[in-house]
Amino acid sequence: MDYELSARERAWRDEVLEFIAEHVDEELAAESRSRGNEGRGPRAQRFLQALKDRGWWGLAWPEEFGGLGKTAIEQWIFIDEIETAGAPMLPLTVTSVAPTIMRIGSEVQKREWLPRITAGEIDFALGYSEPEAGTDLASLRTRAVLDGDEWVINGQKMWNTMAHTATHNWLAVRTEPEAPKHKGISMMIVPMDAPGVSVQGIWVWPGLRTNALFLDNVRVPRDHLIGERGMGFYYAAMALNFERLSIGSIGMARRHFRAFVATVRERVVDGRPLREDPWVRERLARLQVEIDAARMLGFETAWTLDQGRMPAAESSMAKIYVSELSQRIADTGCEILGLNGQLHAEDPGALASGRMQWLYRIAPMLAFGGGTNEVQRDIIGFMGYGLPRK
Amino acid sequence: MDYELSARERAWRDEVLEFIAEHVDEELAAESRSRGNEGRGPRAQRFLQALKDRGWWGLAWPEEFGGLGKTAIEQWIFIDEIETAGAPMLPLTVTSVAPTIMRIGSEVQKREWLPRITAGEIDFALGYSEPEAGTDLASLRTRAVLDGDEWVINGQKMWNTMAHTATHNWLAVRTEPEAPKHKGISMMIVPMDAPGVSVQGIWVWPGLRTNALFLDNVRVPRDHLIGERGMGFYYAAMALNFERLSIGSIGMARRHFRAFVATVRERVVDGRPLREDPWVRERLARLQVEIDAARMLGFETAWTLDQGRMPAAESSMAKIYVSELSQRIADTGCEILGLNGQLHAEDPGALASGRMQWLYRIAPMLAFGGGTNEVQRDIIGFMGYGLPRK
Amino acid sequence: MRPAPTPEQEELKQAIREFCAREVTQERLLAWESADGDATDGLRRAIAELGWLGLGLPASAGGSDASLVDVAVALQECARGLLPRSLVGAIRGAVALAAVAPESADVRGLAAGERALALALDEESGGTPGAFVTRIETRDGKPCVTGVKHYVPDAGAALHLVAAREGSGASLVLVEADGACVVRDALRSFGGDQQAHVRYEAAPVRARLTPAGEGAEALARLRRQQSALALAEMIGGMEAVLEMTVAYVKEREQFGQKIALFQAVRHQIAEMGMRFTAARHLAWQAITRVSGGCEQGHELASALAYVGQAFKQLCWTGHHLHGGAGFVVEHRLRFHSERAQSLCVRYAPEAPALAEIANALLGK
Amino acid sequence: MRPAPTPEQEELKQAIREFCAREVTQERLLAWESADGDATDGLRRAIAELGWLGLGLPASAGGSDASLVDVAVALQECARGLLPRSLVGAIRGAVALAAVAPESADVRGLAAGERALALALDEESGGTPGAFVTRIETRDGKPCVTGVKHYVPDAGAALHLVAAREGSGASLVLVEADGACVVRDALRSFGGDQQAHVRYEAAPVRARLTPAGEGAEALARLRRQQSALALAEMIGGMEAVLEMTVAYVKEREQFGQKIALFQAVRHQIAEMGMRFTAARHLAWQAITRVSGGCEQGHELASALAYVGQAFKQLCWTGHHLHGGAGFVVEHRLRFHSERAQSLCVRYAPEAPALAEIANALLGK
Repeated sequence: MDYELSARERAWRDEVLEFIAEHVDEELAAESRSRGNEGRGPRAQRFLQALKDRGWWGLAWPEEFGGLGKTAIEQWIFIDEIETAGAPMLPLTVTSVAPTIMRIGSEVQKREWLPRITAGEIDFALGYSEPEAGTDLASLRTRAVLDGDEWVINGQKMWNTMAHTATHNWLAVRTEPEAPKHKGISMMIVPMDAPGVSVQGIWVWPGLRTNALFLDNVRVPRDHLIGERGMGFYYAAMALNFERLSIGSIGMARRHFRAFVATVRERVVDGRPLREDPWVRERLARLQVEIDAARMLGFETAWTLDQGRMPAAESSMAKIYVSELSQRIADTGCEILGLNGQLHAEDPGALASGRMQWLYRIAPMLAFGGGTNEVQRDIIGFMGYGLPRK
Repeated sequence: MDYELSARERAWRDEVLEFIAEHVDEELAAESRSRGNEGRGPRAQRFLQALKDRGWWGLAWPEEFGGLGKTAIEQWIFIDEIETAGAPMLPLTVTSVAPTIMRIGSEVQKREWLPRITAGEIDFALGYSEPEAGTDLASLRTRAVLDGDEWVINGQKMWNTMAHTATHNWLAVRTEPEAPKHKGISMMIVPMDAPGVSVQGIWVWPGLRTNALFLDNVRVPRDHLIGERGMGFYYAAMALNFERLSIGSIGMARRHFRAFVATVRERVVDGRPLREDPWVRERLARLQVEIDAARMLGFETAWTLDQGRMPAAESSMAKIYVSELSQRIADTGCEILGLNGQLHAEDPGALASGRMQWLYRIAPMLAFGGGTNEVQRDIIGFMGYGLPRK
Repeated sequence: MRPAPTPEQEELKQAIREFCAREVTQERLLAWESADGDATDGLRRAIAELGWLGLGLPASAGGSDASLVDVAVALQECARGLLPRSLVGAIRGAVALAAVAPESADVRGLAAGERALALALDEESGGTPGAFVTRIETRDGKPCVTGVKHYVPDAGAALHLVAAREGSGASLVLVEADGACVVRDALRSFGGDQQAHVRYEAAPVRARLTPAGEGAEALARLRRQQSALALAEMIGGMEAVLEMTVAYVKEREQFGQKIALFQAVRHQIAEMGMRFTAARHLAWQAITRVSGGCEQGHELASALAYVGQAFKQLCWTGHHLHGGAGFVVEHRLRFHSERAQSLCVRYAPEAPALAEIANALLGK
Repeated sequence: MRPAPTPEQEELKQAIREFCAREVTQERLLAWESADGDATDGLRRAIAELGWLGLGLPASAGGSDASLVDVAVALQECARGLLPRSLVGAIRGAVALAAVAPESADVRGLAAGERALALALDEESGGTPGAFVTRIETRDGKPCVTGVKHYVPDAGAALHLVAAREGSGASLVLVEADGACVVRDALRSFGGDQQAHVRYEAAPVRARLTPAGEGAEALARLRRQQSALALAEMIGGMEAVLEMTVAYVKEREQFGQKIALFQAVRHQIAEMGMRFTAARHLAWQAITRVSGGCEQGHELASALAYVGQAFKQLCWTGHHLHGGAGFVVEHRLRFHSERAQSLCVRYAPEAPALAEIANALLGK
């Protein structure tokens, strides 16, 4: 039993922290807050470039693809520290799509796409969900039909976040309408400037933009279908697997909580330091315990990965815990702030940069998005404890 | 909108409280604590006799059967006050079986059984559950076969509480093995002294006795089948309906909570009054809020009954709330008592008569017994909000 | 006991329900939100004509002489229908003034919708009168208000009912807020009311509503009434959230079936229903007791502690079950969620409610 | 980081698991419970021979020189297998004495199972040394202990490690508990340990374990070690409860199907698993840090606050899903539930743990 970082892990964490100290400041965080999903600001661009220059773009990539082949624990350390610092995370293009292409793409496809991803020329939006296919991805209806050497795509995607800033879409489409629904899907790369692609902005409650994507007789070359026909459902699952450590990360919630605690330490209400209020003390202590617990579930996911096992139940636990805890943090935070807690996050007078307020709005999405928590609980039962499916 | 008792209701409550003041004392409560399920003690007998003398045995019975025909709100007031006072509740024979016989029995059967119930000669154990048929009552296997003018019963019942003190069993048996399982059950009255009836004690965690009941070629006259053949599942449901106000009553938990609060008020730990501890104050206040909420759900059940509607969802709400709250009360109570809170309820040094400890043990039964809380939540969804069943 | 509206109350509810269904459209909700300042003047005139601004006001002032319970019945329905907060505020303001000073000449103007009144009760401190920064001083022999009131909802109103320190006590006064000596620092509030921090610079007192320095009790009573009304608003919001969520799970399909068929979904609906039912009775018990002046214990505190948390919980579950569909800015659900939080923080914070109950149980 | 037992630890766990499966039968559990006093002497000799009473003791005293982590690994398994509390107490007692006074001549006797040691640390007050009633006085030139220690587990032991007030400080001393000057008032404890209130009437001190009046720090350290061991016991109990509940829902049928097929049941298992997983890591992080003397913050408090509540919650859900089958007195589940509550109240009460964390977050 050992819960201390190994010498190698400690050195890595120190390196990450040093990098953060050098490249992250309050202005970067403020820029992220103000831009939401409206593309990256110059400071975020600079930060990502610095990550790239450092060779950390390929942190999790196998060494044969120029990656660093870091262990899952090391990746977890990286994600945890980057998020806790409030810096932009590596794009999903790099952390989710690229490693999938590395594993499933043909040699030609790998030569075609990976260098351009590495060069930062390509930025994907992820085109999975549809109006009638959310958590139930296998029900998607967007279709691609082969016409000579081209796929002709028709359909609609929902929650296609980043579609308005991306260069390409990583699109799940139905190519085998006769096959069972899990076996009829393929993954396709669609350039956003292809004729017939159109994007319509959708604004959601936390003030973020997402999009509906419309595909009207969009034609892409035959070899834009990545990997094998009909395997798209499993490829999407694989791509999602590469996000497991991020989705269950408590980093963001922990950052906001820390900043909030700092605010509480300083605040005086009615001539009395807020931090002396027993109710406030207990609430914050309780949340700290929960944050500690959530962090352990992220650690469990990483540890399981490093044991060579797929952490299906483990990452579901982390995802559930982090999403539901985020709501409790936000709720408690706003209540502790009193009347200031009902200011809109964007009011300049909102304490703690309005982040408790903002978290109150974003937290529901963490729970229903990325596979609802109901499905995650099913997964824990099935995969973690061998409960029967029928 | 009016939440005050009407003049009639207030007069009734005052009458009940007066009765309680006259007939309930700490010795009666102590007797109940010490006897558990081992039959009624002399004080409990006296109390029930007094209830009977007052004519309150038939509180909820229709007037045509010599009852008082009290409204559901009035019954709720009665139950709430009796339980809060810690007095023995009317036996299920009187509150559940008798009203069922009044509605479903033939004229002969009513003449046969009701006077003996009224006279206190008959005390039923309720024979519903079996080893494989708990919440899923319709799966019961105990069989009765007609042989001439007698039913011959074979099988086994579980959780036949009171079987060792009862005079008769109110037994659900399968009489129509070919019918769909809900339609093949009948209700039968079986004297406990009939040959072939045997009782085996089962002790459960809270120190209470319940029983397994074995029926080995037990013969009862044909007319001991009450009401119609094959309707037993619905009769059992009807009998259960008459218990709704009791099952969802917060009275017992409220009594223990009150006594506990009184203990906390007096207790000094480390030279400091326990009641000054902010953690203790918050916990108790929170429980009080929940008790207030639970009481409202009992009230809702009664109100719905008085509107002439079956309070299926409403009483399920009350049952869930009371059972789960009882656990929180016990848990918090034991923790507030510190090391005294880990004394066994039967240790004479256990504070608050060890009731928090005892409630800790009894509370699980409140949640899984009487139809598990999962089934209750299903009922709320189906009956309360019209959610589809398939 | 009759925990249901009277026929008259039912009629009022129905009228408001129809009004909101007609007037409070999705487009307008978004337009009001993005407007610079309060853009609900048209609706204000309409509800004034319907007499709803005079609800709970004395007949002598053009009101309907209804009880606080009737006002609460109306506000429950207004909240359910997402009537703009500024209009809810106008009803609240009129009731507040009538409660404190029923004979005030200004009550009639409020009932008629000619003017509106803002309740400037809170300070950054949280609201203990003895700690108020805002005070009443005499200038040229006349009382004036000086200081800052915080988070004043509907701060653009022409009249402000201000709670201020005077001597060692507190007073409630009416201030004309049109002049240069009342300066507003606009806030963006989450629940959509038009808040500002308001600085009074020797603003003349238009009318005293309590004897000088003896207003603490009236202020406390006013707060309790306003909290009771907030309970009604919260119940209205919960009702709407529950209804729309039940409807959604019956209609939305995933994995080839209505999601209502999933037991986990069904149980969340059951939980919402259970909390709503308990909340509804706790709220109305408290409202009727506050209205009747016959509080018997901690029923208001109990209701506030329970209902505020329950409302937020219902919104959270509502969002969860709606998924993306309920998360777009146009969806009514998120307006309820905003109000839930906003109402809860202002009127139903848990800590003081629990403290009041603890005092009742254990002594101070 | 390697959050898993070493091969040696795994071997030890396996041995204990097999021992418990063989020796701790349902019949014996009931017999031990109804016995008058401690009836586990046979088992005590058996585990002494296996060397488990010397776990964590110096080799010089016949121990295995293992770390506190190894002891915790063993206790987790003992708790999982419901080894009688008195035997767990014997292991705990030996570890405690060895931690405070590794050179004590009595350590060897404990390792050999010849004698047992009770930890008499608590008073009715809850345990602040400065408030101890029990004190050390000099009689005939020799230090004696006078006063009452409360809720002493395994109070029948021949040796008592007593925390007592001395001057303005506290001391830890060893007292021979065989004589007439040690009087036990037996208690019926919920978790099945053999508790008593123990009155020391000028009981002679057999050995001083800390310098006179300077034992407060050693006492605090001792308490932290004992709490760390309790974490291991709680994890062992949770593991057992989770396992038996998973097995039961896979096997029990209602409504024509395994109840595990009901989503509401499945989700309760998921919740148990999630809490158990978080608890396990929090516990072992705290245990390893306490063992290594390298605590970095509030990790022990965090683990105590989380694990205690989680264990009780698991038991509650376990009972719920077992229904009547797990409610009969013979069922192992209820023994775990009793220990959950008992361990939680003694070692992992929530309030002080949260207070410690609040101090770390917000200052005292």
